[in-house]
Amino acid sequence: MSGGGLSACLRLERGSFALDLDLEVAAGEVVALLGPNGAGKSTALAALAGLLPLTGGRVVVDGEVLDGQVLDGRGLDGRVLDGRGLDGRARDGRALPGQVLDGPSVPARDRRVGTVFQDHRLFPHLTALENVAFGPRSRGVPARAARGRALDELRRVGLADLADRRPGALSGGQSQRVAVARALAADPRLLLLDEPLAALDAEQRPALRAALADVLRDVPVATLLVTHDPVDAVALADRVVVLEGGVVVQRGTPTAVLTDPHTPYVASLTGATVWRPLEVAATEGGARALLPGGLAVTSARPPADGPPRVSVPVEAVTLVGLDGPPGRVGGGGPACGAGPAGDAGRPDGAGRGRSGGAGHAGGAASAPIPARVVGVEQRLSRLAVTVVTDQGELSAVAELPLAAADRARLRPGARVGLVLDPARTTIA
Amino acid sequence: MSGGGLSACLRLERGSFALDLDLEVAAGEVVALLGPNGAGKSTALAALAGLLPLTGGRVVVDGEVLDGQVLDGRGLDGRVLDGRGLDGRARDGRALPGQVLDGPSVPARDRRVGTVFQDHRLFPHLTALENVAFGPRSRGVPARAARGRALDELRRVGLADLADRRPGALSGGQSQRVAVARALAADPRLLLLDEPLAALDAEQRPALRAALADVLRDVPVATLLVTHDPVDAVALADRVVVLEGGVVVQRGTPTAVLTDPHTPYVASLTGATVWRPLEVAATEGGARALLPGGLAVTSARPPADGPPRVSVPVEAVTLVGLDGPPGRVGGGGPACGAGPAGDAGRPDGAGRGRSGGAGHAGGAASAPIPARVVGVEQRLSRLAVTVVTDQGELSAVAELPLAAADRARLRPGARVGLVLDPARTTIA
Amino acid sequence: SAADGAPGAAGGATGDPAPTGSITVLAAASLTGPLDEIVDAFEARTPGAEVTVSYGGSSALAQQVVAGSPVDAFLSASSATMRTVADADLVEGEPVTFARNSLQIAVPAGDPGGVGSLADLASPDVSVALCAPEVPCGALAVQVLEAAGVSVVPATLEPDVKSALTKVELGEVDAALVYRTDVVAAGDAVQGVEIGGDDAPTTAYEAARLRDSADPALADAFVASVLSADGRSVLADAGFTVG
Amino acid sequence: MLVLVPALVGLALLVLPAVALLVRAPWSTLGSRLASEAVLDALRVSLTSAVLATALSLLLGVPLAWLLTASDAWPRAWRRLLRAVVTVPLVLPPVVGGIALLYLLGRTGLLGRPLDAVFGVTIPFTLAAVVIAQTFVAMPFLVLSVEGALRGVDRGLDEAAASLGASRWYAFRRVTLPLVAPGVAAGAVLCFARALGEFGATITFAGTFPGRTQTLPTSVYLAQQSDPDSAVALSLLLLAVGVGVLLLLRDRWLTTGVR
Amino acid sequence: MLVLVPALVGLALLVLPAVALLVRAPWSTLGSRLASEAVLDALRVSLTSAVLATALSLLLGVPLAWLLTASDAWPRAWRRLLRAVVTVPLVLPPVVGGIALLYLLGRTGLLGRPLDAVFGVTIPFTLAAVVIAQTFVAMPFLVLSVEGALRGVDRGLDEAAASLGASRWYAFRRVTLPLVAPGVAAGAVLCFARALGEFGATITFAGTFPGRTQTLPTSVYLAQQSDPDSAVALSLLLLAVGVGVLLLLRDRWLTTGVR
Ligand SMILES: Nc1ncnc2c1ncn2[C@@H]1O[C@H](COP(=O)(O)OP(=O)(O)OP(=O)(O)O)[C@@H](O)[C@H]1O
Ligand SMILES: Nc1ncnc2c1ncn2[C@@H]1O[C@H](COP(=O)(O)OP(=O)(O)OP(=O)(O)O)[C@@H](O)[C@H]1O
Ligand SMILES: [Mg+2]
Ligand SMILES: [Mg+2]
Repeated sequence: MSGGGLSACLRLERGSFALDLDLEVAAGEVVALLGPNGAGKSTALAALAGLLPLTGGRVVVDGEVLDGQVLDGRGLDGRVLDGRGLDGRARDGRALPGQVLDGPSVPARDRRVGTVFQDHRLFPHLTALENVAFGPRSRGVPARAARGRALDELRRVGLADLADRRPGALSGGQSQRVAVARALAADPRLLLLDEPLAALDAEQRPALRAALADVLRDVPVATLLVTHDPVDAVALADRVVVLEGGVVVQRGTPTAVLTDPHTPYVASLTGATVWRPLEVAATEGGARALLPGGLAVTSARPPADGPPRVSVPVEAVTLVGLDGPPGRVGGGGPACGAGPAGDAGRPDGAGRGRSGGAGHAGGAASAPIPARVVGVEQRLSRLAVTVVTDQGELSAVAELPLAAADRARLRPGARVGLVLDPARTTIA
Repeated sequence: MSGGGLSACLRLERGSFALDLDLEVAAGEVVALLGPNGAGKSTALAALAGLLPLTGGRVVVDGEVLDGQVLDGRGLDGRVLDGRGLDGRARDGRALPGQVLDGPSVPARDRRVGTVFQDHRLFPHLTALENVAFGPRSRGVPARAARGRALDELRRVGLADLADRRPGALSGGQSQRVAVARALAADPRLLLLDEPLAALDAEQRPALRAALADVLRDVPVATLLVTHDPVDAVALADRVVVLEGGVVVQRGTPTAVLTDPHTPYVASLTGATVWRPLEVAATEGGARALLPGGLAVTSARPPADGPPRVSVPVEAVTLVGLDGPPGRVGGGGPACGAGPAGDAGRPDGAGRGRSGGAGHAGGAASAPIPARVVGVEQRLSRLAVTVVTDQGELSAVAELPLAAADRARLRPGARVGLVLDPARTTIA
Repeated sequence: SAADGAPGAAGGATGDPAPTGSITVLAAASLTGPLDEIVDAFEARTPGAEVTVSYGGSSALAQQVVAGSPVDAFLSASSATMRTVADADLVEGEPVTFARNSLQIAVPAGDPGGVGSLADLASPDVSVALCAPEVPCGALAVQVLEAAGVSVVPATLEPDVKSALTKVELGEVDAALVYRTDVVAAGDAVQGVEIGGDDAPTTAYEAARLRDSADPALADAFVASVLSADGRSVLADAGFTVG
Repeated sequence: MLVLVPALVGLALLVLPAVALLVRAPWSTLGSRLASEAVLDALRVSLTSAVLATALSLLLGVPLAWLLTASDAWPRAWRRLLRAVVTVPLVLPPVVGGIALLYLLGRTGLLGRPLDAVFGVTIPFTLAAVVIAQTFVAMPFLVLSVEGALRGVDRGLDEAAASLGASRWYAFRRVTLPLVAPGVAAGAVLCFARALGEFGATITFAGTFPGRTQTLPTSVYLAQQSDPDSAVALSLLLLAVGVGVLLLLRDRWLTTGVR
Repeated sequence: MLVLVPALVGLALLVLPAVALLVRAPWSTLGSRLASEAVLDALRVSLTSAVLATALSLLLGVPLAWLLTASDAWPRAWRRLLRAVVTVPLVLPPVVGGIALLYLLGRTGLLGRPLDAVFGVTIPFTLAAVVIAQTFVAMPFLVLSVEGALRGVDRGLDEAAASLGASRWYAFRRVTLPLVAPGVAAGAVLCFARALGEFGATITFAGTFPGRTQTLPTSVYLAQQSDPDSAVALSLLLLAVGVGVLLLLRDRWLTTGVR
């Protein structure tokens, strides 16, 4: 893609770590880069900002090649680039096809790539206004005009009345917004945000997330947001790119990615479960997967696209008692209300090794899979119960309301049956 | 309370801020100190650790007075203290009743109060083992014995195999556990934890929280835990003390505090709503509260103890459409499953100013209260919808599943009706 | 010159940038007292004349002259250092010896070491400071002691005669071999003990006008005034041997 | 509290000699000894030259300190050599430094000869020579102070400035320099103090012309030749000026910069 | 890149005089001039005394630096005075410093008289005097370096150590000191370099007795009187020793401490 926004193929090595990331961010779009520690998120941002050299690939922003190699006027992937800023030989077509040319590596200061650093990095000796005016001043805008522009940006993030404060006198949230205003005042063509909310108190995060969302909504700039927190991705991003070990494992809208996780990492973000099936088969109107330990699960939906997986959102999981008198222990979605939930059709009691199960609205629930509780943690007004199946030692998480659960039954080691809702289980 | 554990009355002033906090923590008990920014949590910890002088009150740990004033062998509150470490005059009874004696102010290093700092403060030039052995060595334990003890503590936090690493080579979670081990190796009589999980990635928190819970469960020491995060309180603490503006606003078990919030701050922790009623009246088998703007709400439960309040957990809130064709928009607990929920009895359509309402399992739901949406934020797989009532401008939060909601109806400014479940609403 | 602009402007109180009538003299530090007197008298006698004296160790001054110090005349405390300058072909004519200095035993007031003669310095109970043999007063001391057949184990060797004298003044040593002039200048804190022997070695103070002098006439006049009877009498009062 | 013993012994070693100087001072005649034209001249030359030397050191030394921090990217041997070389004037006894300066800038010196031949400029024995001698001896203190301060500055702020489009020089001027202001001030004070007390290099390279190159320390030296009491009096004046400046500036520099 | 101009001018000012010294050196006779017993003696005395002075400065100066940082809690005027006083030896010309030391520790000095009377100890003209003179002049460098480093240490680590029951001294020894090791090393190198080049105070307080108190700088001074070429040769030796030590230690100190 050329023209507005970012088009980048980042290839680089850092010791034994290799990054291989293709990214497209349109002007005005916000893309979240999600991934576990060490996935390469900060490395990617540094490469885009011009702080780390590429070993391959390229970075093109608003059609200008900032970094990397270009083949005969085309990207390495063969797409034609807008030639602005390209190496002359490439534009003249004099380079032989297949010849790799060293493209320009524009230094950080000339990239017009704005970065909001995780630790904000406000200049401690300058007021908020002077911080924001720093970018325009750097580019030679006269003092008066720069201050006017800075005030506009501060107004945009709702901090015009703190213009004269030094960073030391700003709260974490305020200084984060000043950092955003400062980046925007430099007229970036690409905005990079490195975990902008990670340094904030849990309590402050929602309000600041909302404020940041308001700002980003109105910014006509391609924005790349690095975050650990799926809530940030959902609230702020149009699309999500999930990076693991330097490579992309999933892309899509935040909701799509979070509701259909492809990897255990993505699943862990919503507390869901992903199992790697040994074998997947389409059945009529559904799918069937064979798991380690001979366990089989079914889905009411046909096999999905993407890597082979059995993904089980929290709402699809119900636990039933195995040890004591038969009876329901608690579980995900259908059981989570206090109203007369549709438990009638649920399987009760034990049953090992069976697959498939009794009828249930929306699909046939599985027979209870024998498992044991290995951990219980409260999540606000709910309990997250981690269990491990007897067969195949697969672990899964069920969630149930604090009040609705028989907590004594949920002590670690308690034996439970795991019931999956095929209507909510995705097999691919 | 005397004997094992902490008994403290902390009175001190810092500029215009005044702290007035009474605390009792039994040996082996974990108490969470919860509160918003600037509530005085860190101030309280510093006072207990001996880093800030009291202006009044006292600190007694395991029966020894570490700080503060004692009257005639009794605490300021008149309770008799175990006399160990008391000023001689007080023990002899020579002091006249009513005479205030300056008690000892034991310096930090002699208090045997262990602190796990938010930023861990591991000694960067020492290995994990040497860090943990530092406390015993400080107290004159021979090198060999100190190292043995340190290894035991590292084993307890599951880090024995990283004993030779420097802090720079530990992850955030690992260094936090080393900090705990280090504090415990100094044989504290009181353990203070200042936001032990705040510095960690959202992703790492659950695992570390669980690990910390395991450790704290086995420690026979009075433990005070400062946190912003209610999840920490629930997972780690036996009791919660909520501090706001230097004074205690609520105490109780984590579940009790979070399910019946007394103040808007506590309510905000679970996304619940607390309104300050103008007037509260008991009705037969329930209660009725008059709110600003003439709004009246009812509860199916009799008025509760504690400060006057109307507390509405998220599960008690349902939203119904007002603008478009009548119909349910979405809402809390009862509607959150996909099963055949008991929605039949729910009021549909608009109705302004009425109080009380149609019948509903477990109590009479209120008639929809006219309101408008002011914010929508996704919380993982759910939506949190903030609305403001037309009458009295009261704000409330409803939660609904991502998939179940008609999101178009929920844009800011959309008009909705707010339905409260009297069975879940507490009036006090 | 350009580099002189700042000090010239700043020094308006003392000097006037009249192109002539102003000379600079480098002089051995041991001449400080009497030479200041001679300069005052010269300036009083010669209206408009302005003499600036820069004092220092002779050898350092010689090096400065060689290195291009803008100087009109040089008064050295030894013929050896004057030789350095003359060898660089910077001296006009032949240097003239205008005074001599001889050594004396300086003892603290009250003479705690009971030093009555040069021979007493050999006593192990008397702590003695000598100049290091590398410097003129040290070299002279070696000659004097050899000539008298006295062997001294000094408590310290000193880099210059003033340091040696300071040690006497402060009572650090019981005696030191220093110049007569230094004993005179030191006043009551120090007593002098004559060495005796008329043929005791002396040092020669030499004066020369420099070739690059900006005002040769005035410089010559100044050198002449040092050599004059009035000049010699001032020097004699300070303890120098003249004639 | 056992630490106090060496600390106080150390303090005593630094302070008591000055106290002894005060005790031995000719207090009764102090006024008349110091109230002479010559003393005022020397004071003026001392202050002027020390201020100029400090200014020159700031002008040259701050960029040099920056070069030293920038040298981190260079080959190791170069880096080490550069650092050692900057410290050379510390090891060289000042008198030798003065001789070296004469060899370099004297009328027959390496640079002095062409300077004299082409421009007719001779540096030795002028106020400029005093300033150069003092700068040579005192600048390393400034460079080392400022280098230390520069190393303490968060590199992240430089990256932030670059990301906003600032050139290295603009970032240095507007971000780094204000942040190291306390370090620069500290270095400047050290440098000034050292320049004020400079003697050996000055007397060798610039001579002792009253009113032009004769500074307080050289006056002390000359007074010692004829009148030791005056030398003590002058030393006290020097001490008073030095301590006064240190007292004055110390507090400023400690409160300069960020908070 | 315009910054490079003053940086390089500054570098030139510090380096070129030494280069001029090298150019003028009597290379053909250098070996014979330096290969004498007397030169070896002076080298030995110089190295011994500079090492001892550095050790003494460490022993006294590190606690003193700690006292200076601890003085933050004191009244402002005291604090300022304490700081200024530590810097006194910087302002005092070394020769005056030497006289002050004589006033204090000489046979008739403030402390010297009772020392002599009671213990029969006289300090001047001994190696001890050389060490004391060098310490007096060089210790402020160490103190100021270490103080700067101490201020950079996270106070939080001290609080952490106290919470673990460590006494102030134990915390200082086991936590603070290792963390400031680079700063201490830097200060020690500066201190050593300054002690090695010390001349004025040494010569005044300790004299120039060959093999006992005659250091390389005094040898240079004396040689200058009689044999300027030898003086240059000796200066080069001094320079080589100084730069050698700087080269050697520099790298160590930069890599000491954490990581
Ligand atoms: N300076 C470096 N030298 C060598 N390897 C490095 C360096 N910095 C990072 N790495 C490696 O690069 C990989 C990616 O690191 P990066 O900081 O980009 O991860 P991240 O996704 O930002 O992680 P986090 O969530 O912890 O910030 C890691 O495996 C790390 O070990
Ligand atoms: N050094 C200080 N001087 C004066 N007032 C202070 C100081 N430190 C804190 N305060 C005040 O004391 C009050 C309590 O601060 P404290 O740090 O204890 O709050 P906290 O509950 O720990 O907040 P946070 O959650 O932000 O850490 C605040 O109102 C603050 O303004
Ligand atoms: Mg990162
Ligand atoms: Mg706090």
